[in-house]
Amino acid sequence: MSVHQLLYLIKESFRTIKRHKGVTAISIIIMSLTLLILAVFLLVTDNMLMFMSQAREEMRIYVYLEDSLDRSVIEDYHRRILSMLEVEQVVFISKEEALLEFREELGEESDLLDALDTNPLPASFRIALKSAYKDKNKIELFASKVGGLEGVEEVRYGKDFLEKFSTIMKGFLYVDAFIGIVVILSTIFIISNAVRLSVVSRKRSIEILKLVGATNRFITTPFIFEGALQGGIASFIAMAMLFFIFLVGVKFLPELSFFSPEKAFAFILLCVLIGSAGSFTALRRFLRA
Amino acid sequence: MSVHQLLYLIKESFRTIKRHKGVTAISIIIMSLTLLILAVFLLVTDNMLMFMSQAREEMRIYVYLEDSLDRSVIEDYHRRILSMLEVEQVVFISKEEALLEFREELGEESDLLDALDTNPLPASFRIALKSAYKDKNKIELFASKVGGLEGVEEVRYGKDFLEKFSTIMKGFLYVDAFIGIVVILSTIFIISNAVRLSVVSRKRSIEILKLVGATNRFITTPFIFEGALQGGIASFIAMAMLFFIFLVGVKFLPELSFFSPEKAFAFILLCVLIGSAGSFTALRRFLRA
Amino acid sequence: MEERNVIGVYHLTKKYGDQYALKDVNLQVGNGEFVFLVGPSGAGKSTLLRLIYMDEFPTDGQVVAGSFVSTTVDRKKIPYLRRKIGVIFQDFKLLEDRDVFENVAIAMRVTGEKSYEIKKLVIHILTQVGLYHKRNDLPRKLSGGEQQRVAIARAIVNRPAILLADEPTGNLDPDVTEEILRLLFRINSGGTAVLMATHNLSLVENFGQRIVHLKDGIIHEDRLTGLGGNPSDKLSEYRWNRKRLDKQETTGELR
Amino acid sequence: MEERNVIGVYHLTKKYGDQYALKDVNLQVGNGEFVFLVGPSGAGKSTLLRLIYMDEFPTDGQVVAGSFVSTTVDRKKIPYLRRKIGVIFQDFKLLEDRDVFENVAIAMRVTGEKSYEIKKLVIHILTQVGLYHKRNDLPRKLSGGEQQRVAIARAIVNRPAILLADEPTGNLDPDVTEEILRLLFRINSGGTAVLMATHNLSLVENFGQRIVHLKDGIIHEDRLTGLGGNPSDKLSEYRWNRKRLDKQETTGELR
Ligand SMILES: Nc1ncnc2c1ncn2[C@@H]1O[C@H](COP(=O)(O)OP(=O)(O)OP(=O)(O)O)[C@@H](O)[C@H]1O
Ligand SMILES: Nc1ncnc2c1ncn2[C@@H]1O[C@H](COP(=O)(O)OP(=O)(O)OP(=O)(O)O)[C@@H](O)[C@H]1O
Ligand SMILES: [Mg+2]
Ligand SMILES: [Mg+2]
Repeated sequence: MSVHQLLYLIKESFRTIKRHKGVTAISIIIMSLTLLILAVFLLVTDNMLMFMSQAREEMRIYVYLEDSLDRSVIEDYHRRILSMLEVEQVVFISKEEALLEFREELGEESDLLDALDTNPLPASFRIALKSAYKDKNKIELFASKVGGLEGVEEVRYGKDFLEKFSTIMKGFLYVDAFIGIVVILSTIFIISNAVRLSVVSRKRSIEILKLVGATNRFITTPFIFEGALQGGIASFIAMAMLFFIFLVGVKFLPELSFFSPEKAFAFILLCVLIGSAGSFTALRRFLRA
Repeated sequence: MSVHQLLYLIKESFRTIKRHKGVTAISIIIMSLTLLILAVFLLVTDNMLMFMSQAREEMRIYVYLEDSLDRSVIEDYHRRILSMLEVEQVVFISKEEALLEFREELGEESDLLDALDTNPLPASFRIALKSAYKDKNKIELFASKVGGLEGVEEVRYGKDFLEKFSTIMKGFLYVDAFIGIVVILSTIFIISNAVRLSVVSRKRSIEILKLVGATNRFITTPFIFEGALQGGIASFIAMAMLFFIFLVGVKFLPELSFFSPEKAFAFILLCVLIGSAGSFTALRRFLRA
Repeated sequence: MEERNVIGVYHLTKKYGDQYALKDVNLQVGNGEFVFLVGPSGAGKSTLLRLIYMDEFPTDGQVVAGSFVSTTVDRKKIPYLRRKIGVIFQDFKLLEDRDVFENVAIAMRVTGEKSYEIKKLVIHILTQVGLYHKRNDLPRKLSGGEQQRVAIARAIVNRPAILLADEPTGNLDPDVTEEILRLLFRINSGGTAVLMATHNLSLVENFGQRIVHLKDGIIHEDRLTGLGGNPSDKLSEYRWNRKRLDKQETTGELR
Repeated sequence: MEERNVIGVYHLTKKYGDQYALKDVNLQVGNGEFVFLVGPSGAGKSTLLRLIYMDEFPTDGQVVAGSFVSTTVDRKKIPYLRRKIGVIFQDFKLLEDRDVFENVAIAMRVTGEKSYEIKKLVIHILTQVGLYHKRNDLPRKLSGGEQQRVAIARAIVNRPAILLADEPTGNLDPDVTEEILRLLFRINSGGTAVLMATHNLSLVENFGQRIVHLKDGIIHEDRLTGLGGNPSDKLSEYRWNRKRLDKQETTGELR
């Protein structure tokens, strides 16, 4: 393809957009709205995943110590646990600190602790594991290892909660993935069909171009360029609308966070690809027939 | 319009669908997928609202009684409270029952109650209000009324929780309404544009029909019939797909429930209307020009 | 006098942008009259017809077709005008997604005619234009001349009061042309007024009738063939053409 | 001998369904020859042309156009054939969304010609067909004859080796028809072979050339007007044609 021709074809795609203002506008709006729905889905998923990883992040293992244990032994244990491969951080919590924390936890009902004569709570280590070891089986292994230490009363890590949490999360992931597949497929389908209808509406032009000696490349180039442009514009609009929605939503759920710039950029890039690929496949079928 | 003509026009809409199989199929698929997204949104909202009303349903007011109170007084209070306008149900919880419940609540950590010598928990009434009185202000009024009784130590109804819950729910409702508006508008827009593109693709035919003396009604009738048919088929498909998704989702969230048959039927009816209205408005603009 | 004219064009002007397509045109076509409209490409023939079937409206002046007056017509009533006017469009305007039968039948469908009536008449007219065997084909499968004959059939199937024919024989060979012409004459003798735009001068001369000559949007001449007239104008040209054609046909040189 | 023919049609048969549109047709058109293709509506003229520019392929037999052979051609190479063949389509086939200039220019755009070259040539050709003043209008704003001239301009702007003209003057008045004919002859004398389907018999006789008569898909006759001549002897035919054309041009008989 000569430079003249390429320049002509690029100009041509802009001219086509201008000529078919109405159809182009309709198809960009359809695309933006569909992409907005996709983007809402992605943002919700993104936040959910972040929440989950944060919950994992905050997971702690409690090692309860017998009251009889010597301070020097406790310090030795502290060092030993800290040097273990799996461990990220260890905090020692004395009996008094434990009681204070418990009082806080009870909140309004803390007054019933006033009835206590002695402090029934044990001292403990609060251990944060490295991410790589936050697996149910690895935690269990670690727990039994630490539990074997002399003078350790009990190791707790919310086994029940952990199991329940991971079931719920698995459920969420399944449902989310299912909806995700539906939404993503719908998006691709709706976009490529919007593009296809615009190809169909220019069927006669395409036939005539073929009759006057245009190669397939000559015919497809402006369409692909147009598709990419439409995809880019539509995804940009969708992102902008999503950001607006986010600004409203964040007032009620301050924990929400928006896409990172990289993710937003990747989204737009992907839509440019979907747009041009949509044009291309719609045309290919068409040019063969 | 004569009967002959009406019969012809109905036959004609079926014939048109047959003739334009491809475009019809594409537009039904676009519509079903869009409607599926809408239906997913509606189902999630429906379940959330049900969850919220259930939470409201389960809200209880606790009236803590001084240990010194006589059994006969308690029984008198029980009757008096039960006869109050706002009250649906009253349950008396003795000191022993309270301790048992607390033990259950603490779960793994319940062993620390073993250190208690006396039972520090008071006896109480657990009161369920009638729905109409589950308003923040009315609850407060009721609480102060009951709190005025001789020998009532305290009235608790999770004021903090209630406030937090209602903020979150308000937040959810706002975000949901916002997303809802986006999704509903998108749906209507996408559907009416899919229809519009099919009108545009038959622009020449419409012009010719006008030139040979067809009235606007003659031209619009088959389109409206077609739009209604497409809307009906697409929404039926969307419902079927949603039900399938629901069957998967309910495995992980057994609390989920599907639309009632009336709601599902209303949805399909609405889509029939949207389909025909879409055709109608698309054509009206077109026939004027 | 008004009653006798089915088409009345008074001081008609049509501008596109600042170009005149028609300029102060006056023309009356009587009930049952047959008028040829000739003139070079771009003279305004099709524009005049478009104004008569009220697809467009005058920039100035007035068009009367049947009982419809362009300046006062209710746009919702235009379909009823169209049912009284049969139009053979220069570019045929066939419905691409319906077969030949339906393309002709549609002109009756819109009036709410009964199906068996439609069937009877459409089959009759298709036989007349020689396309009965193509009745189930889509327009794109037809040759140019066949498409033109479908357009003709559709325009006359209703036996309209007015027939506007825009270059109806441009894609037809002389034999078929004559047949079609005869058909139009038959319809005309049944009371339909015919206004036919054409370039086929030999045709005009052969079937000498009233001829309206349009040029640059102005009526140049409105006369009867074979009658009087200045030899310096087009008349001698027409005669010459006709003689040549006659000679060719009689000697059978072409076959 | 093969080299001298730019179009070769050998035992060509084309069936639609079980209807023959063409039946065992044989026809050779020499380099730079001018051939009229006549025959009644539905004879198969347009079908023959479609097979030559390879929009369709034979049911049986073979078509050779330039160096492209229908039985062996690579479909991806067909655009290059189309650039060597100018076609004036019976239904014009103009691009509805582009103006007159672009409709003509597109035939050069596809070849990757430089913009200023395109501009120069398109303006030249539009002037020749009398449409320079309409260069910025969309096709739907043109009269039937104007549209036809745009189609003609597009077909010849590339100075193709072969020109296929399907009823190119059906919407043109005699004056413009003669002008267009002269244009086609000029292009022909520049070396382009022309195959022109037409119903306009007076035209054929006036500009007597080789005439191929098609009827019901069969070649009925292949002869030179006014001259008995052996149709298989292309050479004498050429000479004779050239002489006639030269004479016409020098004596100015056409006006
Ligand atoms: N919609 C339009 N917009 C602008 N100009 C137009 C429009 N329609 C017609 N014209 C111009 O008006 C003039 C008359 O056109 P018209 O179609 O009436 O010619 P005609 O006599 O039918 O010619 P032909 O014999 O070639 O069909 C032409 O120059 C044409 O370009
Ligand atoms: N795609 C097609 N499918 C079926 N039949 C066709 C198709 N194309 C052409 N025909 C038929 O083949 C025959 C020849 O058609 P063709 O267009 O070649 O005629 P023609 O000589 O060009 O006639 P005209 O002068 O009317 O244009 C006609 O009877 C036509 O109906
Ligand atoms: Mg015209
Ligand atoms: Mg033809």
